[in-house]
Amino acid sequence: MEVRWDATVSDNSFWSEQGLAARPVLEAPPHGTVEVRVWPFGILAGSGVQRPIRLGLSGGFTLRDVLAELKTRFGAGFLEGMLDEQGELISHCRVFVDGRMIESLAVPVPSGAQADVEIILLVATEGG
Amino acid sequence: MNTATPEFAVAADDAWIQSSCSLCYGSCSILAHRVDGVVVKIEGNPDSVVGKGKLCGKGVAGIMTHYDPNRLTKPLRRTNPKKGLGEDPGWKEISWDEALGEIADVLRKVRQDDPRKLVVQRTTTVTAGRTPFQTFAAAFGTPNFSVSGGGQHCGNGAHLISGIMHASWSVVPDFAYCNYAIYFGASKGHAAGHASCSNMGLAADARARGMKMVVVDPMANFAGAKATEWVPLRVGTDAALALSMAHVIVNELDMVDGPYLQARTNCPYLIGPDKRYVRDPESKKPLVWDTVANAARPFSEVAAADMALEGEFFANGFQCEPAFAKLKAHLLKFTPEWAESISTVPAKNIRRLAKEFATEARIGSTIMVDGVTLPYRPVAAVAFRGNQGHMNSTYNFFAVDLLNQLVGAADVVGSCMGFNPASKGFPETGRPHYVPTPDADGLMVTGMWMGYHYPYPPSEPRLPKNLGLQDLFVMGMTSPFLNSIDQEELWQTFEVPYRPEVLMNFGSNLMMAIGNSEVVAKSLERYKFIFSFDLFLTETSQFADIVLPDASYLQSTDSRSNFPFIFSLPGGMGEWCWPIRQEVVPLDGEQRRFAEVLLELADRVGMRADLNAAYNASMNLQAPYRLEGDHAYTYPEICDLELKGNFGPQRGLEWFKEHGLIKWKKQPEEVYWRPFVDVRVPVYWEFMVSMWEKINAICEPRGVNIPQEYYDPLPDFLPCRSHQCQKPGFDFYAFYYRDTIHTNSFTMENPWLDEAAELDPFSYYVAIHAEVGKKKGLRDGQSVWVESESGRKVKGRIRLTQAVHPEGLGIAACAGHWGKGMPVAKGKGVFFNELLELDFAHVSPNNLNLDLCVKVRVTPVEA
Amino acid sequence: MSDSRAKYQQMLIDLRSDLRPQRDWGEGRGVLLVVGHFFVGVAAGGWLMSLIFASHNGLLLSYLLAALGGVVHLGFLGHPGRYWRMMRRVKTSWVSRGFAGITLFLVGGFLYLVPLLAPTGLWRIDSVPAMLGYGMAAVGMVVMIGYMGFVYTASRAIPFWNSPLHPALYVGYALRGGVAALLVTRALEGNLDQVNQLLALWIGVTVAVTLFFLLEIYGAQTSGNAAARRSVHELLAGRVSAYFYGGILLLGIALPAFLVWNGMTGPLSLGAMALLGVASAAGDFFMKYSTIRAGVHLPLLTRVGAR
Amino acid sequence: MRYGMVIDLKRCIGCYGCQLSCKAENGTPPGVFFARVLKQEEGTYPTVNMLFLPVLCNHCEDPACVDACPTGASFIWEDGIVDIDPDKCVGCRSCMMACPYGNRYINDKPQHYYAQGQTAFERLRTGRHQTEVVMKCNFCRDRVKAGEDPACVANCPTSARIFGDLEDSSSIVSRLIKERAGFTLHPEMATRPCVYYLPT
Repeated sequence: MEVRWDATVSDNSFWSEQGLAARPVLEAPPHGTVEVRVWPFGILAGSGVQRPIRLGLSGGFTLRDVLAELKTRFGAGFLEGMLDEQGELISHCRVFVDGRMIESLAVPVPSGAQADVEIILLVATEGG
Repeated sequence: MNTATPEFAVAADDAWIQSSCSLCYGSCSILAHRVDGVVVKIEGNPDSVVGKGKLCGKGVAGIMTHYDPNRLTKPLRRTNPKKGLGEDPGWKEISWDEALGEIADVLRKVRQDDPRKLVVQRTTTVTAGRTPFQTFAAAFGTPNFSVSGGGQHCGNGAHLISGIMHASWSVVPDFAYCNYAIYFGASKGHAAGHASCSNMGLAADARARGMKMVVVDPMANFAGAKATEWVPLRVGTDAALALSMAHVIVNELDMVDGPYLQARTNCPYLIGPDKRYVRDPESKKPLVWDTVANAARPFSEVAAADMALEGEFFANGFQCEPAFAKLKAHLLKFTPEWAESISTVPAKNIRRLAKEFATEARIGSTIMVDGVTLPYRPVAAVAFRGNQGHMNSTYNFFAVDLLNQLVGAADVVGSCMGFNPASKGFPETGRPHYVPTPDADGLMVTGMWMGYHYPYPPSEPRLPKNLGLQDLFVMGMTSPFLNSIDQEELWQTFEVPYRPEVLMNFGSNLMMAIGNSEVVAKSLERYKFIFSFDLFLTETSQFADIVLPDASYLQSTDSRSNFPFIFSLPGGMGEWCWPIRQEVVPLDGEQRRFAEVLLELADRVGMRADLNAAYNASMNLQAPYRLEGDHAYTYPEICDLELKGNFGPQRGLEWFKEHGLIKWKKQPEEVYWRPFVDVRVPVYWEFMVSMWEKINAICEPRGVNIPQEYYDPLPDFLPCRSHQCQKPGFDFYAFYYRDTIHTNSFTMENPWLDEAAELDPFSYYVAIHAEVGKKKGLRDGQSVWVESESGRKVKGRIRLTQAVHPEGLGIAACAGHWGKGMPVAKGKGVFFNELLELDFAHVSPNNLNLDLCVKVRVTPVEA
Repeated sequence: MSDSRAKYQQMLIDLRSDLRPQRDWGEGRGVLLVVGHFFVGVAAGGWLMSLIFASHNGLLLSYLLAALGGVVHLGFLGHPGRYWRMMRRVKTSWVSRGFAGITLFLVGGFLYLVPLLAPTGLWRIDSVPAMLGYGMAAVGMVVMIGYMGFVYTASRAIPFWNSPLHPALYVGYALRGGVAALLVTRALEGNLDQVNQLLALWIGVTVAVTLFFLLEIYGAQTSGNAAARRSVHELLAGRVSAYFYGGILLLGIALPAFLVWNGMTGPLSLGAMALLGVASAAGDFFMKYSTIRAGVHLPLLTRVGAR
Repeated sequence: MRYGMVIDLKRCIGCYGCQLSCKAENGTPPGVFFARVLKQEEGTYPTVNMLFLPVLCNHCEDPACVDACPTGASFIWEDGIVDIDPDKCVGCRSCMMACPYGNRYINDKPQHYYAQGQTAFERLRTGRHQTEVVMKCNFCRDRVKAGEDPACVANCPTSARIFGDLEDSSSIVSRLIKERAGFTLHPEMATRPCVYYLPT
């Protein structure tokens, strides 16, 4: 087989640059206890929980830890619809940490005395 | 511009306003000329990329829709509690306060009880309705969101597979460079649809340049009329033809783009006897055969050129073959002779078309565009609604795209391409930024999508919680089960724990949009409460409890009249463009804008904080332009934030109202992103194997048979139910096609468009082949009954023509209104959907697409 | 409303058809144009016959018919108040010429008739005004006899009318109408003078007219023009065939021919003579009416299709 | 100066954009079309062509309509545009019988599209047309005078219509007619149309 595809095209690293404002870099994990306020919206708010849910988490934790804490408090059913079989965020579950949209559970929750985590499930399907 | 009209010279108010059309979802950019408060002309906005200053007949005729005296001006409440076909609702005018108060009470109760009992449904015609209604549904907490027609008007197959294979909502030839296009049941560039006006211009330029166009279609109207070669075929057999062409290309001509298949598809992935990837035990990555190391290694560790495409290997304890070898063997059965017997296309033509396509692909060639050297494959096989509106929805579309994949004609110069699947965003802000990315298996995940679940990877089939069962049948997008005759049976079978109670309808005329009216009516009667935002009283709003008078597009403002950018921005080089919609004239009577009504409803229901959060998510609003807490933003304020967030603080709604749109240059790396982004597309749909197992594991114990052949990783030809009809006398395959002059059932009320359709030889007629018709003793213009096997029938007038397959019977558009609320539309054309059964047996068990072809017989109407 | 709705629907159907019938002349108010043409034709022919057969009453009747024809013509116009503009294009327009002819005839006829019928009046029959009037009326009469056929022949949109026989046919019909007018006049006068000459003239003119008509139909049918053939079809078996068979053949030829045969072979009653004239004239009306209504527009697509 | 139009049948897709944009520009009443689109199939199955033929007033050099008009209401401007002065038209319709292209219409009484009466648009745009007179396309002469293309040309999504000066041999219209063998409808009528078609 001839070697190509596409060797004739030089990858000019056009897509490897970070998007400008689109990819905010979150700061390094903090020390000490952070009060995490979780705001479930939409169908997640219907689970009978009081908004916001206040969690105390300490030292360099990620969003995954926040969700684990929620699971402990409210049971696995609470996370239903948020995570896929591999335990990752499904694409129509949107999570904002301090107003920034998060794409992976592995991101650290930023430092400060307080962090706001907003979660909403969007409608999955759409034709048209 | 009609500025020159002398009588306007003295007008006190004389303004040209930049906005967006809404006569179809193409949402082309317009200039509306307002003189003394009256809209006197609508023209295309030459400054915009969307439509490029041109409009189709529908767009220029929008004035008449706006000024239709049959439009609603006051909220109405029904006084007759009985709902049904032919029941007069006994409308009574009520105040907005009363209407919204009652609706909010209902919504509050149902939200407390179970928010999923609310079904939100919108028309596809108004693209700007998508975000507000979808966002409202998310905030409310219901997953039951549907577009009108349940996929009937466009297609689950077309969109989902365009997403899986091209990371966009639809595919088009790269008109500027393509030399040879094959259309399968598509009309891109010749009629309505995504980027319709822009595509019309681009396709015409391509024809003028000499692009050869082969149109595979049972009827030669629109695209077929402009074809260099029309290839008529038996309705619903596209896959047979496409697979046979693939067979010729692979097995007879051996003209595939090997390096492309190695580097950009999963063709080299080793497939085991269980039809699945053979994976590396540690990394779980699919293995390929490294021809240099002579060993199986994870795909990510082997140079593409070293990956074997053929041969039998032993890896990880399994006898295995590369996916391409599987495909090659699989294709052997689709000989042109076999395909001729299925599709009626002569075998020698199939061989010729395959050869022309593969030859024109110029495999291995490159071209320079704007200083960047790129792969050049100037052929495209494209499909759309007609192709995949069948039981075999998935494979009909997949098989056509396979042709592109085989010769490497996918998202490179001149090839079949998705609309703008990669955008680096506005240079000053880098927004909106999206690009396809690889998943763990190296396969492509789209960067932007209309629904919030991406087409790939598919979600896990589960015991359904959605009324449409798309969470079980995960290849489905929209679903006919919100209205099917067997919905209750299905919900019981699958233990759906709740039932729909409230329907929020935005402009959709579902009674005509999906299937036969009897069954749809029953599904609507079951709702406890329906409220509907409408321009007119439609056949569907007759089932509503409250009807709300909507504003027209000329009275509305939207920060996104379109969807960025995979929906209606033309593909290919040129410019990115974000146009807005803004009001040209004020509201009449008590009409209100739907987006603002939704905000008030959210306040009345007490879910403003949820709605704000949902808007943040759906519009991707980032600080400092996000909605905070439960603050009661107005809709223009939300629009302002979205625009500032995307285009900088100085470019809010006011800036856009003045400028109408913003645009910037596309770069070759965005348009032809394929060589620069390391993703593969699945030519072998391995995911279907486990998908079937999971779906079957849920269905089989419940007595629901899901044929495994619909879930094979490689495409096949699977016949429609109509192909199995043996009933004597039923010898036509009736099919529906889109008319260039009409959008769904909506534009039928526009008297200018109605007039044009009256002049058209086909719009309001039943097209059948002239000789066949004459043999049956049918005359041109004669009134006939078209009757389905199950006895459903519609009346229409015959048009005898040479331009249709002898077994085909073509009916245009979504016509045949019977309601009084749209008097211009009433009685015009033929109501095709009345022939369609609406049940599980008539949908694809793979993607829930309702089959649109029906075996019918034609009998004269007795005088 | 419903009337204009029906008209609109018909318009759309017509526009959709390859061979679009013309409906502007001959349908609705357009029938006034046919009536006007009919009156003017009979008037011109009647004037000629009356001069030949020296019938004062015939001249008067012809004059009144011409005046009536003129008025009826105006009734057809969308803007009759602008009638005075209609002589502006005599160089090219047959309508203009016809309008000039009628005007000339009406003025001239007036100048000639007044002293003829009222000898005690303002000017005498041998005065200059009367002589001038005689001449003007004669010229007007010639124009009126001749122009109508050319109006149709010049209508290039309607191939059926384009035949060069059309003017000759209209001349023939004017003469036949003139004979008919005189027959009626004589019948009303109770005057049987020269009746056999009149009947012989009727036969001669009728034979000529019928021959022209058959030739025209044959020509249209064999011209290769689809629109012309459709017109023939409309006439013989289509929309206007009832007028063709009932109006032209039965009323205009068979019935008068029977009466003429009776008159030639025996005495002709005054009533029969009047009936002959009226039936013959009515036949002429239906001939005009049906050929006008059988008009079909030249199709636009054939040329492209032939390429 | 002689204005003319070229319609490229290869580009035209029969979308009715010209017909409708003309209606919007000129506010023509129901049943009146200064621009129309005809469709005709040619050939027999399976070698069938569907021809889309947009038609309009041909603005002939030797217009039969002008010759037939008794009042001078139909006339030719110095730029070659054939027009109708509604103040001079008596409504005799002779021009309609003379035009071999069937592109003249009588506006015989006040009309409107909806049963309820005229819309605000129609009051302003349709209402300005005189009734009981013949009307037709005048190449949007007001637009042309202002330096714009006729509405149908400006709007055509496939750029199938090109407007320009036929007397200028270097104009795009002249060049296209020459290079692509432009033809007119019914040349045998010797009207010398200024609307040319380019073959498919």
